[in-house]
Amino acid sequence: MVKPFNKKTSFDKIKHLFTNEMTIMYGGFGGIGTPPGLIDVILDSGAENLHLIGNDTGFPDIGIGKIVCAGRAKSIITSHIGSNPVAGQLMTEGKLDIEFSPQGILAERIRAGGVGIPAILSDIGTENSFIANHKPKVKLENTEYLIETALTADISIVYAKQADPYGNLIYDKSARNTNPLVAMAGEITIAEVEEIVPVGKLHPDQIVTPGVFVDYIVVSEGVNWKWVWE
Amino acid sequence: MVKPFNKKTSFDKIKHLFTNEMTIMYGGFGGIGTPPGLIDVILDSGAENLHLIGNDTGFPDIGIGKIVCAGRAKSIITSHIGSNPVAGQLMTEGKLDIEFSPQGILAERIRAGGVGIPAILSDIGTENSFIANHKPKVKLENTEYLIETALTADISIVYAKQADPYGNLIYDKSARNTNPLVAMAGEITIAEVEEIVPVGKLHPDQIVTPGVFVDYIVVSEGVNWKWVWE
Amino acid sequence: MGLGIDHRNKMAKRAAAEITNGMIVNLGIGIPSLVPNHLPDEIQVIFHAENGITGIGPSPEIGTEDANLCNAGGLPVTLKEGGSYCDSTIAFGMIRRGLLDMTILGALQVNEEGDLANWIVPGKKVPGMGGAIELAQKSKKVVVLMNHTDKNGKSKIAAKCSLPLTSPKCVNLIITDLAVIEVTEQGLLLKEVFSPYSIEDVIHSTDCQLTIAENVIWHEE
Amino acid sequence: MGLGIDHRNKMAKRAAAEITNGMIVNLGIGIPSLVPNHLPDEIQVIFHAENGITGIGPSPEIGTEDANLCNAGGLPVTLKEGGSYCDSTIAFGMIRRGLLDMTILGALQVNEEGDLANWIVPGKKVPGMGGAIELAQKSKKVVVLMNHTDKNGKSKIAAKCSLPLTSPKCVNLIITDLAVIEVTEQGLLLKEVFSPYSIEDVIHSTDCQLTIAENVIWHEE
Repeated sequence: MVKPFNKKTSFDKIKHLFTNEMTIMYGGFGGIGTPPGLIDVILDSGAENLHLIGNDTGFPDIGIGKIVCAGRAKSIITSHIGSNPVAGQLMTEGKLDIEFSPQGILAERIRAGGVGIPAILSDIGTENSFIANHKPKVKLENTEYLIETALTADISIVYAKQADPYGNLIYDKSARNTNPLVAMAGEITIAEVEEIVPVGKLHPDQIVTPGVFVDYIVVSEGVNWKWVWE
Repeated sequence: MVKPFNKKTSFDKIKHLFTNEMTIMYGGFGGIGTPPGLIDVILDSGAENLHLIGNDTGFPDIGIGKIVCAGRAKSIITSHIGSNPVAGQLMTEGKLDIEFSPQGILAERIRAGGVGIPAILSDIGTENSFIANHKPKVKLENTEYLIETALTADISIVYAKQADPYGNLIYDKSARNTNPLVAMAGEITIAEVEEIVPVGKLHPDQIVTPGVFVDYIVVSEGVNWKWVWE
Repeated sequence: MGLGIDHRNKMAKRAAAEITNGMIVNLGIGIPSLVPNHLPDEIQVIFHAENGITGIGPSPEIGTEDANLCNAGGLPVTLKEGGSYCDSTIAFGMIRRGLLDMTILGALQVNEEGDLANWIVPGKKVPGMGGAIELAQKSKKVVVLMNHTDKNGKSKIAAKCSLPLTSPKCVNLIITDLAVIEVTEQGLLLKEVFSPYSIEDVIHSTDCQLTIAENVIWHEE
Repeated sequence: MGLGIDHRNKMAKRAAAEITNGMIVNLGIGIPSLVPNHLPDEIQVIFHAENGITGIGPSPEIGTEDANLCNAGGLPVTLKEGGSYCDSTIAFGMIRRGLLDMTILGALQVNEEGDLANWIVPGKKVPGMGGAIELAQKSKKVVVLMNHTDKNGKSKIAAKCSLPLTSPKCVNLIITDLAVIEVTEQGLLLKEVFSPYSIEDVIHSTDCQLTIAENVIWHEE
């Protein structure tokens, strides 16, 4: 946790943070809400053999999909790769190790990491061998539950609508999705935002991510997602 | 879950919901944010042998303290009773069964109940025999964790600043505290609010509790908490 | 052989008829997304999306889309008055808490016990389960909209699913291009048939035992 | 024998000196709540409260209190510009996640290993642990502010705590009306003494071994 009271920086200045073999967690859902500028910074950084954690693999040219398609990822914990055929191809070729997690449980595992809970118990997919087989289990009052462990990352990247210099964040509509959870779960959290407003401008009841969870803020050059899921 | 699209009702009309032996969960922290009108309705209802769940036992004349002092509670799961000497006295006399839970873990257990997670693992108080002794435990990578089970209630009562007729809620400053968590964890959730505004008046990004978690809304006649903790 | 838009809308319209006033409903991608077009105006319903929307409205006019307002399938949507946004944990909290009255989704296979397979074709296609397990396992009613047969003419309704299951014993109603079939304790009950197909067509296209309802409803085109 | 306001402020002032720029700090009820009054203006610090406040400001002027803005002790506070509100799970998330640089709290007993007892006096007083376990167990630095002895003159610093522990091996620094004592791997290290007390007074009032620092600092009144 880096703690200046002005967390604004530039894409260039944070490029060195991304290094080989690190774990990167990204906000976003179907590419929407995945910080496009930070994805490009990761590509530029040259970092490879990355361990990724996030809702899905985006599209080949949108969201985390660009990292996956560039062959920079070694593993990913995710819930869905259907919109990025390259992810499936790399998996089939043995070049990308994918752990599938039910979507809501994945979100809870990220949140658990963010709030310092070691794991949650889950009754989701207990009868699905792909989900349940390699997970520790525990019996509670005659029902067996899966132990779904918390997830954290070396760096979390998120997209938000507005930040103040302290790193307080608010999100826009459904681009919120997994971003507030991912924001809490990084050792270092970087927020790409549409706008930085002066301290005091964000209403304290409306702040979704308190700035103590955020280390760096960069201003976005615009988003690149569009509507091409199907 | 009752689902009319206009959830506004009156204190009188919901009084019958409170019955003997039921589990009631209440929002609030040190009395602040515990719905005063709904506490009075519970008193009026005559319901007794209640099982309570909430952050603390308030003050003798504020918050859940009034229920406790009237001898209506049979048990309570809480983190602190220091501001209500009657709670301690009833406990000593064997008239009130108290389960102490670390404060943040209690909040997470309520949230877990609210979002349908059976339990969380915890490393809080593992070495504190009062916390750990009667709890199930599980070992994960050589560390033993407590299994802290989810909490739900027959009825949850919360205090909010504004509601719309759909039951969407926003909270005011630190009176938010445990209210959004409690709001999710009731089979029936009743919100006492300062004001009901027309549908569409609350900004959809700013709504903290989506109305699907709320069954009834009543307009408060004013709060009664003050600053007397010490 | 894909399904023409007419078949798709026929199925969506039939699914829409399952929705009653005040319900909270999640719609999967594909045919289920057409369901709102067939809802009568007097039905008030809350459409829910896993990415954090409660109260989805109609599709936006072309040119008025908001890049930050999409459903879980990534398609632009609008928000109804009274709707709200939340993060994914709260959206799935609603699902696991049992607040969803209905989920309408696609499937690769369904069997006579209501087992659902819709997330993987081993060795071929591995999209991942997304939120389907939670939706299938926790919604009060699960309605499947799918072709009756696959592109090779093989029945997608089978005695046992050959594909890995998403969730066992979760499907309540199957709506296909041929028929409407209920999953009951006693197995599959054929209740409705879409013209021009006959009861015999449905039986012929189904890879397991079907009980025929006393009064099969006939949907004319 | 209670502590006079001077003693209380002396202790709070010493605790304030532990706070450096940019820290996130949680203050317990009682003497710790006086700490902000002794912070130099140039120190920027974020005060955190378990009930969901990040960035507590000074106490409000009498008559301007807001009933809905209180700290975890139930006392009216204000919010600094840039502060925010959250629910209790997020407030404790900050604690468990290790974001708190320091927690300053009261105690009933502390022992030479830094074990903390501050939540129950069996058979007498059972306030409950509140958030103390989490704060003690997870904050980067735990500073205890307490009387050196109890009302019977018995040392509150002991070889072993006789009261049930809140959390073992968590206290880093003990500030009393007599002295400042650091908990080290080698046991308790007496570093500072408050006038008019002497090193011997402190040793005499302490129920376990104390190592005396090479240069004990003397705080004049």
